Amino acid sequence: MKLRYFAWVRVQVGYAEEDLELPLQVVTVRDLLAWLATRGPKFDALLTRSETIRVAVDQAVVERDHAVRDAVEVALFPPMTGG
Amino acid sequence: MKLRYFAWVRVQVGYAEEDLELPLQVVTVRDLLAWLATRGPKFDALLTRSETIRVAVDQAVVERDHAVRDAVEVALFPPMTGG
Amino acid sequence: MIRVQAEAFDPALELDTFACGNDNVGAIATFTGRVRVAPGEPRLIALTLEHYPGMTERLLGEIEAEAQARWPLSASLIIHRIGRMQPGEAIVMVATASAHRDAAFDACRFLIDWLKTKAPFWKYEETVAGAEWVAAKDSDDAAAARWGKKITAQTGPSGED
Amino acid sequence: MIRVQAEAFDPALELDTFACGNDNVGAIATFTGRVRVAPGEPRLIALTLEHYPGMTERLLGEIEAEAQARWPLSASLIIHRIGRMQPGEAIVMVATASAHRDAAFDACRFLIDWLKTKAPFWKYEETVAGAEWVAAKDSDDAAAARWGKKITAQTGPSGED
Repeated sequence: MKLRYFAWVRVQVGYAEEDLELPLQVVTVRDLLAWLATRGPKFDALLTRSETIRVAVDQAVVERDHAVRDAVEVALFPPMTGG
Repeated sequence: MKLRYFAWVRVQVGYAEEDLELPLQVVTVRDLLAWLATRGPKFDALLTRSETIRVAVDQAVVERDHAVRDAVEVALFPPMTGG
Repeated sequence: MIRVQAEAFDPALELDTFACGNDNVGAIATFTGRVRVAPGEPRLIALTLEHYPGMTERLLGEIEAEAQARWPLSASLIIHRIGRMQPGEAIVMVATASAHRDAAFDACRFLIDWLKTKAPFWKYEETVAGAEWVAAKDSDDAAAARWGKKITAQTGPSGED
Repeated sequence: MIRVQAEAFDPALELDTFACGNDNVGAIATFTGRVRVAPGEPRLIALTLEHYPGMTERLLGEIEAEAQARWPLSASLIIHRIGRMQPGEAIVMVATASAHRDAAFDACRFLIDWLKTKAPFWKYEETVAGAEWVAAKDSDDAAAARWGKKITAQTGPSGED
Protein backbone atom coordinates (compact mmCIF):
# COMPACT_ATOMS: atom_id res chain seq x y z
CA MET A 1 0.00 0.00 0.00
CA LYS A 2 1.13 3.52 -0.74
CA LEU A 3 0.90 6.12 2.01
CA ARG A 4 0.95 9.79 0.99
CA TYR A 5 1.37 12.86 3.16
CA PHE A 6 0.44 16.44 2.32
CA ALA A 7 1.00 19.96 3.70
CA TRP A 8 2.23 20.11 7.32
CA VAL A 9 1.68 16.37 7.72
CA ARG A 10 4.25 15.85 4.96
CA VAL A 11 6.65 18.28 6.62
CA GLN A 12 6.22 16.57 9.99
CA VAL A 13 6.80 13.09 8.53
CA GLY A 14 9.75 14.35 6.52
CA TYR A 15 8.83 12.83 3.16
CA ALA A 16 5.86 12.81 0.75
CA GLU A 17 5.13 9.10 0.34
CA GLU A 18 6.19 5.57 1.21
CA ASP A 19 5.23 2.00 0.43
CA LEU A 20 4.13 -0.07 3.40
CA GLU A 21 2.86 -3.51 4.22
CA LEU A 22 0.15 -3.28 6.86
CA PRO A 23 0.26 -5.60 9.89
CA LEU A 24 -2.72 -7.94 10.03
CA GLN A 25 -4.35 -6.12 12.94
CA VAL A 26 -4.77 -2.93 10.86
CA VAL A 27 -8.30 -3.09 9.44
CA THR A 28 -9.72 0.44 9.64
CA VAL A 29 -8.40 3.97 9.28
CA ARG A 30 -8.44 4.20 13.08
CA ASP A 31 -6.24 1.11 13.31
CA LEU A 32 -3.87 2.55 10.76
CA LEU A 33 -3.44 5.80 12.69
CA ALA A 34 -2.82 3.88 15.94
CA TRP A 35 -0.24 1.66 14.28
CA LEU A 36 1.53 4.61 12.61
CA ALA A 37 1.97 6.18 16.07
CA THR A 38 4.12 3.19 17.08
CA ARG A 39 6.56 3.86 14.24
CA GLY A 40 8.58 6.47 16.12
CA PRO A 41 8.50 9.99 17.54
CA LYS A 42 7.73 11.75 14.21
CA PHE A 43 4.49 9.82 13.83
CA ASP A 44 3.73 9.89 17.52
CA ALA A 45 3.97 13.68 17.51
CA LEU A 46 1.88 13.85 14.36
CA LEU A 47 -0.89 11.77 15.82
CA THR A 48 -1.22 13.83 18.97
CA ARG A 49 -2.94 16.21 16.53
CA SER A 50 -4.84 13.37 14.90
CA GLU A 51 -8.27 14.98 15.28
CA THR A 52 -7.20 17.60 12.71
CA ILE A 53 -5.98 14.99 10.23
CA ARG A 54 -8.17 13.92 7.32
CA VAL A 55 -7.71 10.57 5.67
CA ALA A 56 -8.42 9.70 2.04
CA VAL A 57 -8.63 6.08 0.97
CA ASP A 58 -8.10 5.70 -2.77
CA GLN A 59 -8.70 9.44 -3.17
CA ALA A 60 -11.98 9.63 -1.27
CA VAL A 61 -12.11 11.29 2.16
CA VAL A 62 -13.44 8.75 4.68
CA GLU A 63 -14.26 8.44 8.37
CA ARG A 64 -12.18 6.59 10.95
CA ASP A 65 -14.04 3.28 10.70
CA HIS A 66 -13.55 2.97 6.96
CA ALA A 67 -11.64 -0.13 5.81
CA VAL A 68 -8.06 0.31 4.58
CA ARG A 69 -6.85 -3.26 3.94
CA ASP A 70 -7.73 -3.34 0.22
CA ALA A 71 -6.70 0.22 -0.50
CA VAL A 72 -4.10 1.01 -3.12
CA GLU A 73 -3.37 4.45 -1.70
CA VAL A 74 -4.06 6.11 1.63
CA ALA A 75 -3.37 9.81 2.19
CA LEU A 76 -3.08 11.84 5.39
CA PHE A 77 -3.48 15.60 5.33
CA PRO A 78 -4.86 18.59 7.25
CA PRO A 79 -8.25 20.18 6.44
CA MET A 80 -8.27 21.63 2.93
CA THR A 81 -7.68 25.33 2.37
CA GLY A 82 -8.12 25.80 -1.35
CA GLY A 83 -9.91 28.46 -3.34
CA MET B 1 -44.74 71.13 -14.65
CA LYS B 2 -43.13 68.67 -17.02
CA LEU B 3 -44.84 65.32 -17.57
CA ARG B 4 -42.73 62.49 -19.00
CA TYR B 5 -43.85 59.13 -20.37
CA PHE B 6 -41.77 55.99 -20.89
CA ALA B 7 -42.05 52.59 -22.59
CA TRP B 8 -45.61 51.55 -23.53
CA VAL B 9 -47.04 54.50 -21.63
CA ARG B 10 -45.13 56.79 -24.00
CA VAL B 11 -46.36 54.81 -27.02
CA GLN B 12 -49.96 54.96 -25.76
CA VAL B 13 -49.81 58.71 -25.13
CA GLY B 14 -48.10 59.28 -28.46
CA TYR B 15 -45.30 61.55 -27.26
CA ALA B 16 -42.51 61.49 -24.67
CA GLU B 17 -43.16 64.66 -22.69
CA GLU B 18 -45.27 67.75 -22.32
CA ASP B 19 -45.49 70.89 -20.19
CA LEU B 20 -48.70 71.27 -18.22
CA GLU B 21 -50.29 73.61 -15.75
CA LEU B 22 -52.15 71.59 -13.12
CA PRO B 23 -55.71 72.57 -12.14
CA LEU B 24 -56.02 73.63 -8.52
CA GLN B 25 -57.85 70.46 -7.47
CA VAL B 26 -54.84 68.28 -8.39
CA VAL B 27 -52.88 67.80 -5.14
CA THR B 28 -51.67 64.18 -5.11
CA VAL B 29 -50.49 61.62 -7.65
CA ARG B 30 -53.96 60.04 -7.44
CA ASP B 31 -55.55 63.37 -8.34
CA LEU B 32 -53.17 63.78 -11.24
CA LEU B 33 -54.04 60.37 -12.71
CA ALA B 34 -57.77 61.07 -12.35
CA TRP B 35 -57.42 64.43 -14.05
CA LEU B 36 -55.27 63.01 -16.88
CA ALA B 37 -58.08 60.52 -17.63
CA THR B 38 -60.36 63.45 -18.45
CA ARG B 39 -57.97 64.69 -21.15
CA GLY B 40 -59.24 62.35 -23.85
CA PRO B 41 -59.47 58.74 -24.99
CA LYS B 42 -55.68 58.14 -25.12
CA PHE B 43 -55.33 58.95 -21.45
CA ASP B 44 -58.59 57.33 -20.51
CA ALA B 45 -57.41 54.05 -22.12
CA LEU B 46 -54.03 54.39 -20.46
CA LEU B 47 -55.54 54.82 -17.04
CA THR B 48 -57.75 51.75 -17.27
CA ARG B 49 -54.41 49.99 -16.69
CA SER B 50 -53.41 52.47 -14.02
CA GLU B 51 -52.61 49.84 -11.40
CA THR B 52 -49.61 48.80 -13.50
CA ILE B 53 -48.35 52.37 -13.86
CA ARG B 54 -45.59 53.66 -11.62
CA VAL B 55 -45.19 57.35 -10.95
CA ALA B 56 -41.96 59.21 -10.21
CA VAL B 57 -42.08 62.72 -8.76
CA ASP B 58 -38.83 64.56 -9.37
CA GLN B 59 -37.16 61.24 -10.21
CA ALA B 60 -38.23 59.34 -7.10
CA VAL B 61 -40.87 56.62 -7.34
CA VAL B 62 -43.75 57.49 -5.01
CA GLU B 63 -47.13 56.17 -3.89
CA ARG B 64 -50.50 57.54 -4.97
CA ASP B 65 -50.95 59.94 -2.06
CA HIS B 66 -47.65 61.71 -2.66
CA ALA B 67 -47.94 65.45 -3.38
CA VAL B 68 -47.35 66.66 -6.94
CA ARG B 69 -48.10 70.38 -6.81
CA ASP B 70 -44.51 71.53 -6.22
CA ALA B 71 -42.91 68.98 -8.52
CA VAL B 72 -40.74 70.08 -11.40
CA GLU B 73 -41.10 66.78 -13.24
CA VAL B 74 -43.54 63.89 -12.98
CA ALA B 75 -43.03 60.66 -14.95
CA LEU B 76 -45.42 57.81 -15.74
CA PHE B 77 -44.09 54.39 -16.74
CA PRO B 78 -44.67 50.64 -16.40
CA PRO B 79 -42.76 48.47 -13.89
CA MET B 80 -39.03 48.50 -14.63
CA THR B 81 -37.45 45.64 -16.57
CA GLY B 82 -33.76 46.44 -16.60
CA GLY B 83 -30.72 44.29 -16.04
CA MET C 1 -18.33 53.45 -10.96
CA ILE C 2 -21.55 53.87 -12.96
CA ARG C 3 -21.81 53.87 -16.75
CA VAL C 4 -25.00 54.08 -18.80
CA GLN C 5 -24.13 53.94 -22.47
CA ALA C 6 -25.43 53.28 -25.96
CA GLU C 7 -22.07 51.85 -27.07
CA ALA C 8 -21.36 48.14 -26.83
CA PHE C 9 -18.90 47.10 -24.11
CA ASP C 10 -16.68 44.09 -23.59
CA PRO C 11 -17.03 42.41 -20.17
CA ALA C 12 -13.58 40.81 -20.51
CA LEU C 13 -11.94 44.19 -21.08
CA GLU C 14 -13.84 45.61 -18.12
CA LEU C 15 -12.71 42.77 -15.86
CA ASP C 16 -9.15 43.28 -17.07
CA THR C 17 -8.93 46.75 -15.55
CA PHE C 18 -11.32 46.27 -12.61
CA ALA C 19 -9.71 46.55 -9.17
CA CYS C 20 -6.26 46.04 -10.61
CA GLY C 21 -3.36 47.27 -8.53
CA ASN C 22 -5.22 46.81 -5.25
CA ASP C 23 -3.30 44.29 -3.14
CA ASN C 24 -6.07 43.97 -0.55
CA VAL C 25 -8.59 42.52 -3.03
CA GLY C 26 -8.94 38.79 -2.44
CA ALA C 27 -12.27 38.30 -4.19
CA ILE C 28 -13.88 39.62 -7.37
CA ALA C 29 -17.42 38.68 -8.35
CA THR C 30 -18.93 39.64 -11.70
CA PHE C 31 -22.29 39.25 -13.34
CA THR C 32 -22.94 39.79 -17.03
CA GLY C 33 -26.41 39.84 -18.56
CA ARG C 34 -26.59 39.15 -22.28
CA VAL C 35 -29.29 39.40 -24.93
CA ARG C 36 -30.56 35.85 -25.14
CA VAL C 37 -32.41 33.80 -27.75
CA ALA C 38 -34.82 31.53 -25.88
CA PRO C 39 -35.26 28.11 -27.48
CA GLY C 40 -38.91 27.27 -28.23
CA GLU C 41 -39.94 30.92 -28.44
CA PRO C 42 -40.25 33.13 -31.53
CA ARG C 43 -36.68 33.95 -32.49
CA LEU C 44 -35.41 37.22 -31.06
CA ILE C 45 -34.15 39.77 -33.56
CA ALA C 46 -33.24 42.65 -31.28
CA LEU C 47 -33.74 44.04 -27.81
CA THR C 48 -34.09 47.76 -27.16
CA LEU C 49 -33.50 49.30 -23.75
CA GLU C 50 -35.27 52.56 -23.01
CA HIS C 51 -34.38 54.49 -19.87
CA TYR C 52 -35.13 57.66 -17.95
CA PRO C 53 -32.09 59.89 -18.45
CA GLY C 54 -31.09 61.61 -15.24
CA MET C 55 -33.12 59.38 -12.96
CA THR C 56 -31.18 56.32 -14.14
CA GLU C 57 -27.79 57.72 -13.25
CA ARG C 58 -29.06 59.07 -9.95
CA LEU C 59 -30.68 55.82 -8.91
CA LEU C 60 -27.70 53.71 -9.97
CA GLY C 61 -25.47 55.99 -7.93
CA GLU C 62 -27.72 55.53 -4.90
CA ILE C 63 -27.79 51.77 -5.36
CA GLU C 64 -24.02 51.63 -5.60
CA ALA C 65 -23.63 53.81 -2.50
CA GLU C 66 -26.02 51.49 -0.68
CA ALA C 67 -23.90 48.46 -1.63
CA GLN C 68 -20.75 50.26 -0.48
CA ALA C 69 -22.44 51.02 2.84
CA ARG C 70 -23.63 47.44 3.38
CA TRP C 71 -20.45 45.59 2.40
CA PRO C 72 -16.72 46.38 2.70
CA LEU C 73 -16.05 46.82 -1.01
CA SER C 74 -12.75 47.94 -2.49
CA ALA C 75 -14.39 48.68 -5.81
CA SER C 76 -17.68 48.32 -7.66
CA LEU C 77 -18.78 48.75 -11.24
CA ILE C 78 -22.19 48.96 -12.91
CA ILE C 79 -22.43 49.20 -16.69
CA HIS C 80 -25.86 49.26 -18.33
CA ARG C 81 -26.46 49.59 -22.03
CA ILE C 82 -29.33 51.50 -23.59
CA GLY C 83 -30.66 51.45 -27.15
CA ARG C 84 -30.99 48.58 -29.59
CA MET C 85 -28.82 45.50 -29.39
CA GLN C 86 -28.46 42.05 -30.94
CA PRO C 87 -28.52 38.54 -29.44
CA GLY C 88 -25.24 37.74 -27.70
CA GLU C 89 -24.43 41.35 -26.80
CA ALA C 90 -23.89 42.30 -23.17
CA ILE C 91 -26.73 44.38 -21.68
CA VAL C 92 -25.45 44.82 -18.16
CA MET C 93 -22.37 44.06 -16.09
CA VAL C 94 -21.86 44.31 -12.35
CA ALA C 95 -18.50 43.74 -10.70
CA THR C 96 -17.53 43.92 -7.04
CA ALA C 97 -14.18 43.57 -5.29
CA SER C 98 -13.58 42.88 -1.63
CA ALA C 99 -11.12 41.28 0.74
CA HIS C 100 -13.43 38.28 1.13
CA ARG C 101 -15.76 36.34 -1.14
CA ASP C 102 -19.02 36.65 0.81
CA ALA C 103 -19.00 40.43 0.55
CA ALA C 104 -18.13 40.34 -3.16
CA PHE C 105 -20.84 37.79 -3.98
CA ASP C 106 -23.57 39.35 -1.87
CA ALA C 107 -22.94 42.88 -3.12
CA CYS C 108 -22.83 41.72 -6.75
CA ARG C 109 -26.16 39.94 -6.46
CA PHE C 110 -27.73 42.78 -4.50
CA LEU C 111 -26.80 45.19 -7.27
CA ILE C 112 -28.19 43.10 -10.13
CA ASP C 113 -31.37 42.26 -8.19
CA TRP C 114 -32.00 45.95 -7.61
CA LEU C 115 -31.18 46.88 -11.19
CA LYS C 116 -33.75 44.41 -12.47
CA THR C 117 -36.66 46.00 -10.65
CA LYS C 118 -35.75 49.44 -9.36
CA ALA C 119 -33.69 51.14 -12.04
CA PRO C 120 -35.75 52.93 -14.72
CA PHE C 121 -35.04 50.70 -17.70
CA TRP C 122 -37.62 49.12 -19.98
CA LYS C 123 -37.05 46.32 -22.46
CA TYR C 124 -38.68 46.12 -25.88
CA GLU C 125 -38.32 42.83 -27.75
CA GLU C 126 -38.50 42.35 -31.50
CA THR C 127 -38.99 38.75 -32.54
CA VAL C 128 -39.90 37.10 -35.83
CA ALA C 129 -43.47 36.94 -34.46
CA GLY C 130 -43.74 40.65 -33.65
CA ALA C 131 -42.60 43.18 -31.08
CA GLU C 132 -43.65 43.93 -27.53
CA TRP C 133 -42.67 45.51 -24.26
CA VAL C 134 -41.29 42.95 -21.81
CA ALA C 135 -43.50 42.50 -18.74
CA ALA C 136 -41.99 42.73 -15.26
CA LYS C 137 -41.51 39.41 -13.49
CA ASP C 138 -42.78 38.68 -10.01
CA SER C 139 -39.65 36.57 -9.44
CA ASP C 140 -37.53 39.68 -9.99
CA ASP C 141 -39.55 41.62 -7.43
CA ALA C 142 -39.08 38.77 -4.96
CA ALA C 143 -35.34 38.74 -5.64
CA ALA C 144 -35.06 42.46 -4.94
CA ALA C 145 -37.28 42.23 -1.86
CA ARG C 146 -34.94 39.79 -0.10
CA TRP C 147 -32.40 42.59 0.30
CA GLY C 148 -34.80 44.78 2.31
CA LYS C 149 -36.00 48.26 1.44
CA LYS C 150 -33.36 50.81 2.08
CA ILE C 151 -33.00 52.66 -1.20
CA THR C 152 -34.11 56.22 -0.61
CA ALA C 153 -35.68 56.60 -4.06
CA GLN C 154 -38.01 53.71 -3.20
CA THR C 155 -39.86 55.70 -0.60
CA GLY C 156 -43.32 54.97 0.67
CA PRO C 157 -46.32 57.32 0.93
CA SER C 158 -44.62 59.95 3.03
CA GLY C 159 -41.16 59.47 1.58
CA GLU C 160 -39.07 62.38 0.46
CA ASP C 161 -35.91 61.99 -1.52
CA MET D 1 -14.11 22.50 -17.84
CA ILE D 2 -11.49 21.85 -15.17
CA ARG D 3 -7.93 23.15 -15.16
CA VAL D 4 -5.34 22.70 -12.42
CA GLN D 5 -2.15 24.43 -13.43
CA ALA D 6 1.14 25.87 -12.23
CA GLU D 7 1.08 28.59 -14.90
CA ALA D 8 -0.46 31.98 -14.17
CA PHE D 9 -3.78 32.68 -15.89
CA ASP D 10 -5.65 35.84 -16.83
CA PRO D 11 -9.30 35.96 -15.65
CA ALA D 12 -10.16 38.56 -18.32
CA LEU D 13 -8.87 36.33 -21.11
CA GLU D 14 -10.81 33.40 -19.66
CA LEU D 15 -14.02 35.44 -19.52
CA ASP D 16 -13.42 36.56 -23.09
CA THR D 17 -13.78 33.03 -24.45
CA PHE D 18 -16.20 31.64 -21.86
CA ALA D 19 -19.62 30.62 -23.23
CA CYS D 20 -19.09 32.68 -26.36
CA GLY D 21 -21.19 31.77 -29.35
CA ASN D 22 -24.02 30.38 -27.22
CA ASP D 23 -27.16 32.45 -27.94
CA ASN D 24 -29.12 30.90 -25.08
CA VAL D 25 -26.81 32.28 -22.38
CA GLY D 26 -28.47 35.20 -20.64
CA ALA D 27 -26.36 35.23 -17.49
CA ILE D 28 -22.68 34.73 -16.70
CA ALA D 29 -21.38 34.79 -13.14
CA THR D 30 -17.69 34.70 -12.31
CA PHE D 31 -15.63 34.57 -9.16
CA THR D 32 -11.92 35.23 -9.00
CA GLY D 33 -9.82 34.65 -5.90
CA ARG D 34 -6.53 36.54 -5.73
CA VAL D 35 -3.46 36.43 -3.50
CA ARG D 36 -4.14 39.22 -1.05
CA VAL D 37 -2.02 41.38 1.24
CA ALA D 38 -4.03 41.90 4.43
CA PRO D 39 -3.52 45.33 6.02
CA GLY D 40 -2.42 45.16 9.64
CA GLU D 41 -0.84 41.73 9.25
CA PRO D 42 2.79 40.83 8.50
CA ARG D 43 3.27 41.61 4.83
CA LEU D 44 2.72 38.61 2.55
CA ILE D 45 5.63 37.70 0.28
CA ALA D 46 4.22 34.64 -1.46
CA LEU D 47 1.54 31.99 -1.26
CA THR D 48 2.18 28.38 -2.25
CA LEU D 49 -0.63 25.97 -3.12
CA GLU D 50 0.08 22.29 -2.62
CA HIS D 51 -2.41 19.75 -3.94
CA TYR D 52 -3.05 16.03 -4.26
CA PRO D 53 -2.47 15.21 -7.93
CA GLY D 54 -5.11 12.87 -9.28
CA MET D 55 -7.55 13.35 -6.43
CA THR D 56 -7.77 17.07 -7.20
CA GLU D 57 -8.81 16.60 -10.80
CA ARG D 58 -11.23 13.80 -9.90
CA LEU D 59 -12.90 15.76 -7.13
CA LEU D 60 -13.16 18.95 -9.19
CA GLY D 61 -14.76 16.90 -11.95
CA GLU D 62 -17.29 15.50 -9.48
CA ILE D 63 -18.04 18.93 -8.07
CA GLU D 64 -18.56 20.35 -11.56
CA ALA D 65 -20.85 17.44 -12.49
CA GLU D 66 -22.82 18.04 -9.30
CA ALA D 67 -23.29 21.71 -10.22
CA GLN D 68 -24.38 20.73 -13.73
CA ALA D 69 -26.90 18.31 -12.21
CA ARG D 70 -28.31 20.87 -9.77
CA TRP D 71 -28.60 23.85 -12.11
CA PRO D 72 -29.33 24.24 -15.84
CA LEU D 73 -25.87 25.42 -16.87
CA SER D 74 -24.79 26.01 -20.46
CA ALA D 75 -21.14 26.06 -19.42
CA SER D 76 -18.93 26.00 -16.36
CA LEU D 77 -15.25 26.59 -15.74
CA ILE D 78 -12.99 25.94 -12.77
CA ILE D 79 -9.35 27.01 -12.89
CA HIS D 80 -7.14 26.48 -9.84
CA ARG D 81 -3.50 27.34 -9.65
CA ILE D 82 -0.89 25.34 -7.78
CA GLY D 83 2.65 26.25 -6.79
CA ARG D 84 4.10 29.55 -5.59
CA MET D 85 2.51 32.86 -6.46
CA GLN D 86 2.79 36.55 -5.65
CA PRO D 87 0.31 39.06 -4.22
CA GLY D 88 -2.19 40.17 -6.85
CA GLU D 89 -2.04 36.95 -8.86
CA ALA D 90 -5.22 34.96 -9.46
CA ILE D 91 -5.40 31.69 -7.47
CA VAL D 92 -8.78 30.44 -8.58
CA MET D 93 -11.54 31.33 -11.03
CA VAL D 94 -15.03 29.91 -11.32
CA ALA D 95 -17.39 30.87 -14.15
CA THR D 96 -20.92 29.69 -14.86
CA ALA D 97 -23.30 30.41 -17.73
CA SER D 98 -27.03 29.87 -17.78
CA ALA D 99 -30.22 31.19 -19.32
CA HIS D 100 -31.08 32.93 -16.03
CA ARG D 101 -29.15 34.71 -13.33
CA ASP D 102 -30.23 32.71 -10.28
CA ALA D 103 -28.77 29.50 -11.70
CA ALA D 104 -25.53 31.20 -12.73
CA PHE D 105 -25.07 32.88 -9.33
CA ASP D 106 -26.01 29.86 -7.22
CA ALA D 107 -23.85 27.44 -9.17
CA CYS D 108 -20.87 29.81 -9.10
CA ARG D 109 -21.07 30.23 -5.35
CA PHE D 110 -21.69 26.52 -4.78
CA LEU D 111 -18.52 25.71 -6.72
CA ILE D 112 -16.27 28.14 -4.86
CA ASP D 113 -17.73 27.17 -1.47
CA TRP D 114 -16.97 23.51 -2.18
CA LEU D 115 -13.51 24.26 -3.53
CA LYS D 116 -12.58 26.07 -0.33
CA THR D 117 -13.22 23.10 1.93
CA LYS D 118 -13.51 19.90 -0.11
CA ALA D 119 -10.87 20.04 -2.82
CA PRO D 120 -7.42 18.80 -1.76
CA PHE D 121 -5.49 22.06 -1.80
CA TRP D 122 -3.38 23.47 1.03
CA LYS D 123 -2.07 27.00 1.35
CA TYR D 124 1.37 27.91 2.70
CA GLU D 125 1.99 31.57 3.43
CA GLU D 126 5.34 33.31 3.52
CA THR D 127 5.28 36.69 5.21
CA VAL D 128 7.98 39.05 6.45
CA ALA D 129 7.35 37.55 9.91
CA GLY D 130 7.84 33.92 8.84
CA ALA D 131 6.02 31.14 7.06
CA GLU D 132 3.14 28.86 8.00
CA TRP D 133 0.41 26.58 6.73
CA VAL D 134 -2.92 28.36 6.55
CA ALA D 135 -5.49 26.94 8.99
CA ALA D 136 -8.92 25.95 7.74
CA LYS D 137 -11.74 28.35 8.61
CA ASP D 138 -14.95 27.35 10.32
CA SER D 139 -16.72 29.96 8.22
CA ASP D 140 -15.65 28.12 5.07
CA ASP D 141 -17.03 24.84 6.42
CA ALA D 142 -20.31 26.59 7.19
CA ALA D 143 -20.42 28.06 3.68
CA ALA D 144 -19.96 24.63 2.12
CA ALA D 145 -22.47 23.01 4.48
CA ARG D 146 -25.32 25.27 3.34
CA TRP D 147 -25.31 23.45 -0.02
CA GLY D 148 -26.03 20.05 1.55
CA LYS D 149 -23.89 16.93 1.35
CA LYS D 150 -24.19 15.34 -2.03
CA ILE D 151 -20.63 15.03 -3.26
CA THR D 152 -19.82 11.34 -3.47
CA ALA D 153 -16.21 11.79 -2.42
CA GLN D 154 -17.46 13.22 0.89
CA THR D 155 -18.93 9.93 2.01
CA GLY D 156 -19.66 8.91 5.57
CA PRO D 157 -18.51 5.78 7.43
CA SER D 158 -19.95 3.27 4.99
CA GLY D 159 -19.37 5.38 1.89
CA GLU D 160 -17.80 3.92 -1.19
CA ASP D 161 -16.73 6.01 -4.11
